[in-house]
Amino acid sequence: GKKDDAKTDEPKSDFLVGAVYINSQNDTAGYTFAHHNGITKAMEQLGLPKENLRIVDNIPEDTQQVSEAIDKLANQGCKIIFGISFGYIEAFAEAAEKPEYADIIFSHATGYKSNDKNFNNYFGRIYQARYLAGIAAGLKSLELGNNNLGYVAAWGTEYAETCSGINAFAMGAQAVNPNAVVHVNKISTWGDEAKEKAAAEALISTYKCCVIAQHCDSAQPQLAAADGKVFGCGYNSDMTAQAPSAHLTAPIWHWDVYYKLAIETAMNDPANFMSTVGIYYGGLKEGFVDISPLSENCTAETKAIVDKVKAMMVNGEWDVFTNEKLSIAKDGTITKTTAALKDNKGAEVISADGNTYFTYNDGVLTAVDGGKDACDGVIKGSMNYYVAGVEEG
Amino acid sequence: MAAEYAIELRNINKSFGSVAANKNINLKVRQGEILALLGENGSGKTTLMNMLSGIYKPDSGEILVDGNAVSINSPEDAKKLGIGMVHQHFKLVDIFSAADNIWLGAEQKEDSSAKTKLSKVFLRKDRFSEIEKTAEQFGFQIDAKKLVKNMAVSEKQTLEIIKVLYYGAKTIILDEPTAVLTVQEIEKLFEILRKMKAQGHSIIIISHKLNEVLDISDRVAILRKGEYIGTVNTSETDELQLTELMMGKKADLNIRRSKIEKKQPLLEIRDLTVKNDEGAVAIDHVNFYVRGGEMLGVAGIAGCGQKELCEAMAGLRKIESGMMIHEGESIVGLPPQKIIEKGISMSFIPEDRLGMGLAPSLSITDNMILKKYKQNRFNPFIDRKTAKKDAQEIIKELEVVTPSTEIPVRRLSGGNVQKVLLGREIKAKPNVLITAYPVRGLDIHSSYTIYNILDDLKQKGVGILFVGEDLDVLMALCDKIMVLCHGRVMGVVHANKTTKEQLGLMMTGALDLTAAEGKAVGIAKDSNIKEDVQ
Amino acid sequence: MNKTKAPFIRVVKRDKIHPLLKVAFYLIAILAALTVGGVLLISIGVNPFVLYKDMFTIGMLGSRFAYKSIEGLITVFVPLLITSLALSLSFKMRFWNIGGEGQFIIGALAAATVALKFGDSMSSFPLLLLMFVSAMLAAGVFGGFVALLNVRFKTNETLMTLMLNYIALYLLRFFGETQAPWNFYLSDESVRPVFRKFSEAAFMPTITIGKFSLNISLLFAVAICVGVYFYLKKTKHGYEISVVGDSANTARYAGMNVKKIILRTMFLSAALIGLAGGFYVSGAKVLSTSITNNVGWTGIIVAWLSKLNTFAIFGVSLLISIMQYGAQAASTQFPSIDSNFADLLQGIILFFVLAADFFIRFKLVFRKSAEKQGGEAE
Amino acid sequence: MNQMEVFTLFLFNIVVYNIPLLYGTVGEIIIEKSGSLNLGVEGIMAVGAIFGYLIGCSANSLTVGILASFLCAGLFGIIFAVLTVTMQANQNVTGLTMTTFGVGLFFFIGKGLSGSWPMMTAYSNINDGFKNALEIPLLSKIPIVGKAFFSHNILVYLGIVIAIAVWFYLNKTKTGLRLRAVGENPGAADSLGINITLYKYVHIILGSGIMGIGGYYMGLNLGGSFEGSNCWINGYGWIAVALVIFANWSTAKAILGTLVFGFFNTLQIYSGPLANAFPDSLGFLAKIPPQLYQALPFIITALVLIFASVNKKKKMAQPAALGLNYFREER
Ligand SMILES: Nc1ncnc2c1ncn2[C@@H]1O[C@H](COP(=O)(O)OP(=O)(O)OP(=O)(O)O)[C@@H](O)[C@H]1O
Ligand SMILES: Nc1ncnc2c1ncn2[C@@H]1O[C@H](COP(=O)(O)OP(=O)(O)OP(=O)(O)O)[C@@H](O)[C@H]1O
Ligand SMILES: [Mg+2]
Ligand SMILES: [Mg+2]
Repeated sequence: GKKDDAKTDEPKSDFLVGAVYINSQNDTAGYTFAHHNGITKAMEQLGLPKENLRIVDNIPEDTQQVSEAIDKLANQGCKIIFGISFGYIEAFAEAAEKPEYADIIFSHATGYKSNDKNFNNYFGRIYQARYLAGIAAGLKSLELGNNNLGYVAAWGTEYAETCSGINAFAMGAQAVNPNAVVHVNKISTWGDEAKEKAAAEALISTYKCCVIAQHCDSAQPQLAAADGKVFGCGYNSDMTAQAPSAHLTAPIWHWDVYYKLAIETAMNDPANFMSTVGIYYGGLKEGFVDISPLSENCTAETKAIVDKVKAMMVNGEWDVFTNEKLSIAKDGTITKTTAALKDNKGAEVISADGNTYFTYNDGVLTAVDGGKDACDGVIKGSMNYYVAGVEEG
Repeated sequence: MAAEYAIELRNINKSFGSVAANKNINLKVRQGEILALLGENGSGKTTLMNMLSGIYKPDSGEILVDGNAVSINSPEDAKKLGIGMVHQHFKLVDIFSAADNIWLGAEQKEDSSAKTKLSKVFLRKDRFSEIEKTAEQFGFQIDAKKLVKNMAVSEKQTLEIIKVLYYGAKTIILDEPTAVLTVQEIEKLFEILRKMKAQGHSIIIISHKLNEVLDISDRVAILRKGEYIGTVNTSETDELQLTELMMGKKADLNIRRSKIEKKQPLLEIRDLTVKNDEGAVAIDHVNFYVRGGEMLGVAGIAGCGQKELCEAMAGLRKIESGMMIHEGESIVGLPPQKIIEKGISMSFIPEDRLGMGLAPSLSITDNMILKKYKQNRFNPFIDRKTAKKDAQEIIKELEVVTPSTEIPVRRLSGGNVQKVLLGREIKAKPNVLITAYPVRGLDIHSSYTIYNILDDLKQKGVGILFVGEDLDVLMALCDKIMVLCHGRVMGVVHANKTTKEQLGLMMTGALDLTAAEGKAVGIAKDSNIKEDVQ
Repeated sequence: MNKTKAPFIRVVKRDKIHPLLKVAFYLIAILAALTVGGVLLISIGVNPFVLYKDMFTIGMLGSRFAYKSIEGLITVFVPLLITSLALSLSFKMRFWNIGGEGQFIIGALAAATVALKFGDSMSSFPLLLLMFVSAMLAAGVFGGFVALLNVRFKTNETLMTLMLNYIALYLLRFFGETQAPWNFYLSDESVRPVFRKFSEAAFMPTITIGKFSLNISLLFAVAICVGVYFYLKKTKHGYEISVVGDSANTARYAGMNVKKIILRTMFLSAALIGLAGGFYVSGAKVLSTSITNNVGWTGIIVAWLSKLNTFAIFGVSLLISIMQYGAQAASTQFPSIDSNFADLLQGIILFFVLAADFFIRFKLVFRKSAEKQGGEAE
Repeated sequence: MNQMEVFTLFLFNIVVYNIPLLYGTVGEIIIEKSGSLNLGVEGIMAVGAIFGYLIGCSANSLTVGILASFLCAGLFGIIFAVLTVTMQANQNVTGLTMTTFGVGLFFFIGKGLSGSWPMMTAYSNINDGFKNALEIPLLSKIPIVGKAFFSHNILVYLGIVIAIAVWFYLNKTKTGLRLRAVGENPGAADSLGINITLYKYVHIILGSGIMGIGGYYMGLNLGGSFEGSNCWINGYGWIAVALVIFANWSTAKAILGTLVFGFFNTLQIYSGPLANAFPDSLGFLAKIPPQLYQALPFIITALVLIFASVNKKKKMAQPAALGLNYFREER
């Protein structure tokens, strides 16, 4: 009764947005939270009421269950449906092909599939933000005179996403502290907070790491860093609140940037969704990724350097995975050198001329087709090596 | 001055669903008397006593203890009122020692010096010796450290009685305490009961054995089909009258033994050796045979290998050495199923009655099919129609007290459970029937029914091995009696040519008739076993 | 003298209960549970009526794809039904198979192995047949292994099946997360590890009725339900199961090969669960590490709540499926309700149903009325 | 890198991260000894965790937190007691429902508060009380072992003390004897006037309470963060159920069982450090697939169980009436 009254009282847009979440919509941190936040923010900006967001949450990466979730959202009348987890890929690809869903747009985060009518994927250059975080961490390590950095990773080289993040962080740190070593402790699961904490503790106590960075959902590594009286770089949200004494900065997403674009297009011009939005891969430039404001644990010089490098990336002057390497002196002078990028086994993974990208294929280093243009594909999908200075274990 | 009656029951009613187990019962127990409670199986004796001990709650009626109306809501209440009961099925914790089983329910009493030594909170080592000491005061010898699971039945029984006494029961109820005891053990028990009576205890004892009832009790109260019939003074009654009161009609108390022509041996056992669960030799080079149309009784003190012998013949126990030949064919090593198919039927009524042979939670009908469900191998389905008919017939023929054929046997009274079991074995039309303790816990009437059924089977040419404990019955019913002592045959005698004394001597091993004859014992002249087989 | 009063309330076993009264008790329980849930819902600002309406109509009302709700419900219902039925087989034998999760996984994994290995070289029917047979065999052996340990060494089956649940899960994850040349479970398209989709021949066939497409696994599930009923009630095997469950000693005495029966039944139980896994994965067209959707656990609840009665299992698993599917469908529109709240609600309902069960089996006798009864009898 | 240090830390972590299992196991043993099979450990631990944490924080006292987790989990256990003991409901269903409900409740409250509730670090007494290691005089000075086993937070010691105390209680006291009788043969115990219902209620509550402390411990370990997407207990309740059998219903053996399980549970995180510290002898640790590490505790538990049943003809100490409801009038 009440609800219907409300509906008739004030005319609202009846455009419904659907979302399939991997965790709870009531999460207050982490991956699902970041997306949820992004969608709601975007809808607010577009003047869509909250009720127009329909959610099915806690859906594991199981094609059948995701399909059911999509059906439920379609049932509700959603016109665009977002899927935020990589493993939803098959269900989204299938749903997009169903004739009855032809008027629904399917948008899948982190994936690689799409079609030319109503199915795209979206992701961001979070490695750029990680590079910046690496700079902050590297400067901290110089300050402390300790070259050991720790990195708690849900996964390692299996996932290009984690792998490129670790590499970017390490390269950022090495730009200011060439002797920095990044120790990676991989826990091989996305959801085990106790392990995330224990892994951070192991890094702190066995390698005496002075900064703990992370690619996992919870703030546990930052809490461990605070307990261990060291520093840390969070992920996904500004974790200064959780670990004020430890946190430096965190690579974060501004998912709303994409969601606003996607929803707006779906609402106003759905027929041209693929030509307008298409496959989305935003970075610092688009404001899609960023780092959280540097905390008080960082010096003013750090901020200056980070801002400078950030500007370079925003301008398109320079990017991380290229044949150009930055060396940043303490006073903030930046030197660019051109050289091949080598992995931690000493093999060239980006040629010195910057035109050939490599990945390991069944253990053999293989050139990726496409020359320079292969860069994004490698970062998003096939990077499976650590750069020099990264140590697993 | 205490009231005249220790216990008074007035208008007690109790039903279980549609079964009225007790109807308007009035029963009085005097101070310091032994009252026997008599009644057919399922007449409601256990139910009535369970209401005194707080297990059940009467639907209506009044209970007076020492003249005061009381409400017994739990065993705890009963205990406080000085009522103790030894249950038909023992209530002991198997993995505990004797002492701990007693100690479990012991209250701390200020007045008893022996008990205050035992700590209130902790289990102390001296609890064993304390319990042994107290037991001695009551006139019992027990090994306080022995675990219940390692005890013989009589030991368990003793333990139950000590328990009741230890808690200071004034009124003691014993539900069929003698059903599983040997003659000697029964004697000992009765002595104790008399002593307790002298000390002022009131005792209610349930038993189906009339001679015992006449021996021990002062008065006998009789129940029939849940109703109270009356109480008579033991000195003024006899077996016949009691049976009549119980059954409500005249009864014939003679055991029939028909004489028929001998047939070839059906089952021949040669040099059989079998071990028990602990790995000790239980049956030691035993020879005997069972002829068609003949009933061979087996006498022996409890635990002399009877169980192992029966199990071996049914294929349930591994044979160490020896032969078992059924109609010329060896059955050694055959699975139980094959042995059943050959027409050898075994019914063993274990001490706890439900242990073997019946599935307690299944209905009577389903229990009927247990041993023959495999017949007609090509039909994957179970035939419940015939089974139901069988069940109905058995209920009728053996007068099983039950509301329907679909009741789980667990719900039946002890005696009726057994009738179901035996009825089924007979229905299987065996050619050799091995039956052990078939009347354990059965009322007189049912026992005689069973005897007659066995005799009928014999007349039809069935060979019967009857393992029994009551020598009078063995001598009256069987043609020959084989006596076992510690797993060895002490001899086979003709039932009409022996005496109880002779059997008694053989049972204790004092008399060995096998040695006297100096020839291969237990081998039939017309054996089916060719010597070259050996 | 010691005088105790009769307790105010006494619990007495009921003999019989009118079926209508029984239904009434369950309804009251569910209503009470919904009321408690309703209070919680109001406390977080959700209109319970709207939520409940959508929940019990599994979100079909006013939807243009209502038939999809039925399709979805079936995909939840079928595995739950088969798993609960299968569990009831072993529970009837008092064999505590809590390994439904693991057996489901192994079944799905076996079916997927066949689908991925032979999917391109075989036609649909023989391929599906092979998939399901191997799902049953693999899961059957997986469960039978526990039974074997149990009959040989008396190894505790509860713990073994529990451990095997985890072991199966990590085995599945190993295949799903390890990139290696041998790993044909993974898709070649994706560099990031993701399970490979089956080829079309391995898809579960559907019967199309208008827009609605009926997953034929439902027909099999119903057939299995009827089959299990006959198996338990009418066949010798079923009879053996109940005897062994009641008393293994008696079974031995009756000439039953108890070890064989335990092995056979556990094999069958696990094989059926494996089949459910095979059905599921063939319907989903691809493996996943969350493939069980907790069906091994929910199945235990269903089997016991139904008191191992085959037809009750059908009803209860349908109800639970509706609840689970419906709760999710209904909660899409309420931002404050996530799937955890649905669990909370399901817990409350189950608690109340369990309590109702008590009033169905027992009745309470109050002191006053008992005395009155006694008085009348006089 | 100092080899011994890595090794010590490894041992230390085994204890710190797995003692919550001990609470769960000991609690379950108490309940099972009373004849009730409670599959709701996970849910009960979750309820103990969340309420213990919230109440403890409100009072800013670790002691209050411990008591509150004990009491709240105990109170929650009453649901199990009422349903299975008084109402004769099936224990499996009730236990599983306790888990569903308990974890649901955890999220309901936790997520409801997560925005407004500060982290544990904001509650100085709790934070310090939990994080400051209590060093046992003398023992903590022993190399390796001292740091690994005798320099822990208070809840580690409490867990071990409880396990030993419960062992003593079950085996050496009169009430313990009666409790065991209730679990073995309630009919016998009842006939002796032991109040079965009371015993079952008390011990279900007691056992649940102990589980609750374990849950609280896990919450503290995570810094009281509600932000994760998993429940704080994250499956440990189930492992506790398994450890009961592993420990053969002995709370003393449960300590050992917890450490054995913990060893393999911790190995994954330490495989890298250990392999790096001891490249010659333990280098292989780094090559083992992570899923095997995750499965290892379960594989080992299963293997130990098989070996135990193959080798020893020893009887399992499982209470004879475990899982069976007792109704006096039932034959
Ligand atoms: N708990 C119970 N539930 C259902 N029926 C019962 C129960 N206890 C007894 N009965 C029924 O009540 C009747 C009386 O049983 P009871 O055990 O009192 O007989 P009894 O006289 O002791 O017989 P027996 O000499 O064989 O031991 C029987 O029909 C029995 O089936
Ligand atoms: N069923 C039997 N089993 C074992 N030994 C027996 C059996 N019957 C008789 N005997 C033994 O054989 C001896 C011969 O006894 P006797 O001739 O009196 O018996 P019988 O009745 O002729 O025997 P049968 O039944 O074989 O003709 C007996 O003293 C007894 O030891
Ligand atoms: Mg009786
Ligand atoms: Mg919702």
